[in-house]
Amino acid sequence: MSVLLNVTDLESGYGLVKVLVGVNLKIESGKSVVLLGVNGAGKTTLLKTIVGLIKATKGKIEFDSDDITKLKPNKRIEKGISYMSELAIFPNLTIEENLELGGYFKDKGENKKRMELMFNYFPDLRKFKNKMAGSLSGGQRKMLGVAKAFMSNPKIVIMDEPSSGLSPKFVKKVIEVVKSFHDEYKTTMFIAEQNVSFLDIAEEVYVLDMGKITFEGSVTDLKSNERLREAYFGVA
Amino acid sequence: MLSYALIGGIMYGLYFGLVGMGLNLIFGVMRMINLAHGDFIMLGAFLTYWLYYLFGFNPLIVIPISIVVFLVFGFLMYYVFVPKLLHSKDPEMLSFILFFGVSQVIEAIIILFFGNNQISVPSTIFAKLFNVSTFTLFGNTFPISWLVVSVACIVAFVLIYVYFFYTKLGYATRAIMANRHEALVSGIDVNKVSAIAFGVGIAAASLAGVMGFFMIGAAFPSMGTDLTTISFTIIVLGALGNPLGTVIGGLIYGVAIMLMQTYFSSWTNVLPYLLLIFVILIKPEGLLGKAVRNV
Amino acid sequence: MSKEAPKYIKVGTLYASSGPFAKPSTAEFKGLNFWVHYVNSKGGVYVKAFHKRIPVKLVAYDDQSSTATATTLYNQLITQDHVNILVADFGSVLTSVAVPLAKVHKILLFDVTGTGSKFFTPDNPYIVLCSLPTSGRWPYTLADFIISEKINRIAIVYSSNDFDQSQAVTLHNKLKKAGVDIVYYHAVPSNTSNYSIILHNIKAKNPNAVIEFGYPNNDIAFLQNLESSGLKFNMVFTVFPGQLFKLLKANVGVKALSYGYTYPTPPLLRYNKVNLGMGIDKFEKEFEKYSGKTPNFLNIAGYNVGLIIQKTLETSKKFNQLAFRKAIAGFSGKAFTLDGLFKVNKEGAQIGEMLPVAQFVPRGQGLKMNIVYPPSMKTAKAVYPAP
Amino acid sequence: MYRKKGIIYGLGITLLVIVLFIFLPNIYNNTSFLFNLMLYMALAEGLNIIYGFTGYLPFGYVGFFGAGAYSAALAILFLHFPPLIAVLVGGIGAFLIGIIFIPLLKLSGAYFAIANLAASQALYYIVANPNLEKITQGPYGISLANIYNPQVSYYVMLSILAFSMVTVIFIRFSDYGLALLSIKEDRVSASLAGINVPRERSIAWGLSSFIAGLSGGVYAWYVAVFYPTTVFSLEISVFVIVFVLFGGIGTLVGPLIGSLVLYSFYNFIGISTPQYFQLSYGLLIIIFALFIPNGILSIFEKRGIHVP
Amino acid sequence: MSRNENGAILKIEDLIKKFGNFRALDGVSLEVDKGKIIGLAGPNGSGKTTLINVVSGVYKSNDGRVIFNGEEITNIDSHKIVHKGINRTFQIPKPLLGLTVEENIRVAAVYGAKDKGKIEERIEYSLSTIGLVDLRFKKAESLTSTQQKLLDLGRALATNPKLLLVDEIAAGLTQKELKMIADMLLGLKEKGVTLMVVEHLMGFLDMITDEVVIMNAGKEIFRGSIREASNNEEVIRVFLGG
Ligand SMILES: Nc1ncnc2c1ncn2[C@@H]1O[C@H](COP(=O)(O)OP(=O)(O)OP(=O)(O)O)[C@@H](O)[C@H]1O
Ligand SMILES: Nc1ncnc2c1ncn2[C@@H]1O[C@H](COP(=O)(O)OP(=O)(O)OP(=O)(O)O)[C@@H](O)[C@H]1O
Ligand SMILES: [Mg+2]
Ligand SMILES: [Mg+2]
Repeated sequence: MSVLLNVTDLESGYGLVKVLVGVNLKIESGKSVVLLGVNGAGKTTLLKTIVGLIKATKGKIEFDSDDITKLKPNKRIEKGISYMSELAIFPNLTIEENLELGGYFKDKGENKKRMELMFNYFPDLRKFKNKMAGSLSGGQRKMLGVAKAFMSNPKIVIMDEPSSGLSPKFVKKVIEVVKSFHDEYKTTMFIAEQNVSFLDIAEEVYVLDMGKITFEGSVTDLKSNERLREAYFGVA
Repeated sequence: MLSYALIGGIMYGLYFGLVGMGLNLIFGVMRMINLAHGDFIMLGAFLTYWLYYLFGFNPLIVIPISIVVFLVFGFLMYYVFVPKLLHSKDPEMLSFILFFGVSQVIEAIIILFFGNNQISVPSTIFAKLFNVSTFTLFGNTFPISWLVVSVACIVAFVLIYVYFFYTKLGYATRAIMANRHEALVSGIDVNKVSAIAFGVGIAAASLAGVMGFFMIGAAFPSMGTDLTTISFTIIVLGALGNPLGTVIGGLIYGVAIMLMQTYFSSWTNVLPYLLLIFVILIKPEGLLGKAVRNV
Repeated sequence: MSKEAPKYIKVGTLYASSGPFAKPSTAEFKGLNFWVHYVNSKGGVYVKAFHKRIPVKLVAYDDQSSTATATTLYNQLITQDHVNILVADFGSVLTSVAVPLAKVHKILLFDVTGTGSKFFTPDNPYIVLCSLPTSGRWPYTLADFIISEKINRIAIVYSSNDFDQSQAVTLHNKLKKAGVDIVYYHAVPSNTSNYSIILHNIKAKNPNAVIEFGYPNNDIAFLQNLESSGLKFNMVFTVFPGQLFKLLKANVGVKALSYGYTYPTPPLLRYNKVNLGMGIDKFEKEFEKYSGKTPNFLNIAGYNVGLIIQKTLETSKKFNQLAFRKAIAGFSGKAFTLDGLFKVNKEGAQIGEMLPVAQFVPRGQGLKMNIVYPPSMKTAKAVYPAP
Repeated sequence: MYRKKGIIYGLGITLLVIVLFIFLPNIYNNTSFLFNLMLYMALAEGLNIIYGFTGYLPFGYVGFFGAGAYSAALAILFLHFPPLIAVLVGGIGAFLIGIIFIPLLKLSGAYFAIANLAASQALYYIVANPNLEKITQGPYGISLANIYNPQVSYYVMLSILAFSMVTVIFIRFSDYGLALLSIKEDRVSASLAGINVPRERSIAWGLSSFIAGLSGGVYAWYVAVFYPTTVFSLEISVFVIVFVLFGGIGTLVGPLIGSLVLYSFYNFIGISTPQYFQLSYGLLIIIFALFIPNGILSIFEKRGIHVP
Repeated sequence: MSRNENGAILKIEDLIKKFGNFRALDGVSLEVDKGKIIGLAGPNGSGKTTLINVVSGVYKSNDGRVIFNGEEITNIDSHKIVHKGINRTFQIPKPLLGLTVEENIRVAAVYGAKDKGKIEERIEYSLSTIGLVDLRFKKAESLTSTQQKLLDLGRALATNPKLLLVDEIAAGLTQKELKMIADMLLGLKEKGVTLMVVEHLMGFLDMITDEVVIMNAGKEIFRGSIREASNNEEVIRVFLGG
């Protein structure tokens, strides 16, 4: 299988503060990958650097065999990346408009179909579709963010904690969405997430610690590492 | 007298909607306070004046010229100033001083090159063109130039409306207004789209300058400050960041001014401001504004 | 005062390159400059106190029409530059801040066109108004004209500033006293630029004459709006066509000025029999040579103040400020310049000049100005009502 | 400890400023310039209180200045108050106007700035209305020529400047200042930290308007002749805001430096090359906004030098 | 299980909060017992955060009453509610971004507590409780969202609350971190603070309490033990999912 996203020796941070200190990862096309890491490990920073919201100070990011390290964010998105940030909404636009923007590159008809699909997963969004996204509850915003991320037809979907703040029922829904896109469109998934349920769909796991990848392997491998098992699965 | 003030006020108000339009677009999209807004109106007026005296161009011909010139100018100006500003801690406030500087420079250059003179084009220019000097509406007679200006304003509003709500570009523009960062990662070329919006804002201001002679009289290099102040009033009356609101704000302003001139002429100036304070205290987000939750 | 003659006579003044007063202020300044240029080309001005000619040096700053800036700059002229002669900037507003300063620093203020009546008080010898009468006196002849023509139903609209208000008040009182009906009497803000509604409201009162007192900007807007509104009145009077004829003509056109009335001032009024400085014909020639432009009234006002300064220095026995004031009192009522008779009262206010009433009538492609009042100066009968 | 040091430095700087302005007239006797410099410094500190610490940008700050000038002038003209008391009346007048404007504090960001601008314009047009000639003299201006006293009013201005500086020192190095900064950051979180947001910000607002009013009062006395346009000129607001931002907001020294540099520049360039002044002033401001966006003091901060 | 052994510290009666025509709280009634931790859960958009907003005075309710320690506090201003002894954290953290961690806490310690003594002590206590001692001189804007949530908690603690409303503080944490937070909340309970904890992770709630309230559409639909909840049909349908 071909490598879709290839990050080598990546360094970045905020001003003088270095957060990532040499991150390496290779994500193969069509895989579902989950990124683990304690709070403050640099997960958000890594994702932001990949989409270009933070400039890499060193290293290289290749996507679909192109070097995208120096590209502007919108150019990277155009190449087929869909990114869901932690607070991924346009507060002053309605939910419908938010979703339409998720499919910014697509034609209108396709947009409508996708939107319908998402409304079926998350009925609340249909109910409030003319409401300003800024008035939604925390969890509803997450639903909107997830739905938006799947509005276009990207090669890879990158999500920052899609399930945090969602009620268990909707965590399941999100997993369903991810699965169905993964199965149907072979969309590659790269998800920073702590919720154990996501590990069920993870074909590969990375653990980020202190700005470095400290573990790389399957869920089974992860479980066999005692320290990591305790940290991410709990003692029970 | 009442009907004259009302109808006249609506026409006057349409014009002031145009006066405020560009400022609001730029504020809405970039969160920048363009203190030089009035100076761009002034530039539009000077361009009209010179094209009229050098080549005898009718203001109607100047309209497309000024739109193109200032669209390009605004577009380039965006790249010089805005990205840098956006990197600062408080872009909104910094824009306030930056554009104060810009306004000083514009005014100074105009004075250096053209002197500090009051200029105007003959108010009868449209009367000559169309061979009628006045027109009558519900029994009230108005100068023909008012009709021309009103029509031009309405056309401008329709175009801006279409651009804003019915084109992909406008769509992207509104997304940037809503959340710049998020727009960036939705694949929108934020800088280009903003630069166009900036250009449109400046062009709208210049258009108000082209039409200015027929509604507010002569133009002069230092006229900008007052116009900027009035524009602020108008856009807040409607709602910051909402171009439709600006039209409403302009209409309220126009009608109010005309009514005051009719019944309490010496208090004319104070009214728009009292109106603004009143509106803003009962509905802080402006007449068309919407509140957004922050907890 | 110092016995030794100074190398230069330092004349200090301000002008406004920007802001609402820029146009008249720079014109006035140009006139003063011309005077300096002219006396210096003759080797300077004769100073009686030192019995010799001394060249004049002009020190001038730009106050940008702001009284706040002007305060600092007048101060600069007095305390830093130690000017010998202090000349005010154009108009009442920019002159006003100089009045207390001049008084405290005991320096005579040559007020050019600051016609506000409040400046002239018995306890202040340090001011003298040179080139215009105080504004309250301006409409004297206008009132007489209206009364003599038996025009009834008058509308007065004025900008709310000292200059226009005092005219409006004078006119109002004089007409009232003579039993003339005033059907409309309103102040509008000085920055009014749209008179359309006001004109319609005036029309609704059906007056026989409309008098508009304003600054140049007001007059321009008023006349423009009047023309494009299609309204007609029997008589329309505005202040500035008589002072800034070219500016008004350029902005409102010949048609809008036709049959309109105004106060004519030099060069529209032509005084050639003078005993101080040049007559108007000569001045026009010399000024054109100097600046390439034909002079307007404010150029003349600026030149005129130069003449008064010149005469002061020529006749003052001592070189100090109070002596200057005394010298002026000496030639007041005797000096006749291209601006008319120079005569000041005890408080320093100008009472010599008088402003007649003139009417523009079309001639060929242009306009001709007729003086229609007072009878002693009359060149033609007023065309009333306007066709 | 850090606070104590700050207060000591701050008071030291205040003393220095006082001594400087007492001696300066001996070397440079255009006191008008010195007076205006002090005036702008005091106004800048006053604006700093409300803008620098609570984040409300009072675009119409000049409204308080004008209100102060008129309150003082009317107290002299009608009540025949001695000038010193009249200056205080100016402060109180502006303070009362500030109280009337308190509801504006419910607004935020640009809305507040513009509403405040509107409020000051409204005030201006009311004062300048010819119908009120009997009270305010309308647009025809005020003359206090008979109490004109540029010497004494100079020192009164100096004491107002000192007062404004001490106020800022107190705010900057106290818990109250921290509370104001919290309000600036987030009103909801501030109130959940137990801060009575409406009260604390109103106090700052009141102080800020009081200082502008005092300055307006003493200005009226100092110039003796002024017009509504003089004391309500928007240019004053814009200047003060630019000065404060140029120096660095939320500090004691920033507004002083901003006023000193830009106002001097304004004057001297303005005097020597008026035709290019506006151009160079504008360019300077643009360059500064682009390259030193956080104010002059930020250059020191970056090098780790903390300026009070 | 007896509910009222210490009496209720907070009583909410028929509370209604409307946004336009939409009722985010639709007559919810609820009691919180003194000295306990109560879990509050429910589907997204069921009104949990809104409830906290109304109780803490950030929103004004349209109808109903809030009673704290026997005293009605409905719709009084936030800062007064804080002084009475209620505080909260935010689901979307709201630290004072431009201030340092310590300043964030200091301002709450100075202004938030009735008792003006021992300010420094309270600051240290809060800092160490939330575990941000090392970051005390960092600006709040440079913290991760999780750290910012903890800082919100720290500010709340500095005001000496008797009742603490915690809104989804555990979202996005690893299992190990969850355990730490749970211990911290239990520690607060030991110190006598009553807590209402909004959380979606039943496993987390299980660590700190055995009683939960489940809301749906602005109303309480269930109150009882976590085990009962996970067997309740309606709870499964609207909240846990099949
Ligand atoms: N804007 C910022 N300025 C300075 N430092 C920052 C900024 N944002 C984050 N950091 C620091 O970078 C580090 C990594 O942050 P990041 O948000 O990437 O962590 P994370 O793994 O996503 O954590 P979480 O699970 O809490 O979301 C943290 O130590 C944080 O303090
Ligand atoms: N300011 C507001 N304007 C309009 N609607 C609002 C506002 N605040 C909340 N709502 C609506 O009220 C409902 C309840 O919101 P709330 O935030 O209380 O939910 P929640 O139970 O906390 O959900 P979550 O678990 O997702 O955080 C939602 O439908 C939300 O859209
Ligand atoms: Mg993160
Ligand atoms: Mg919530």
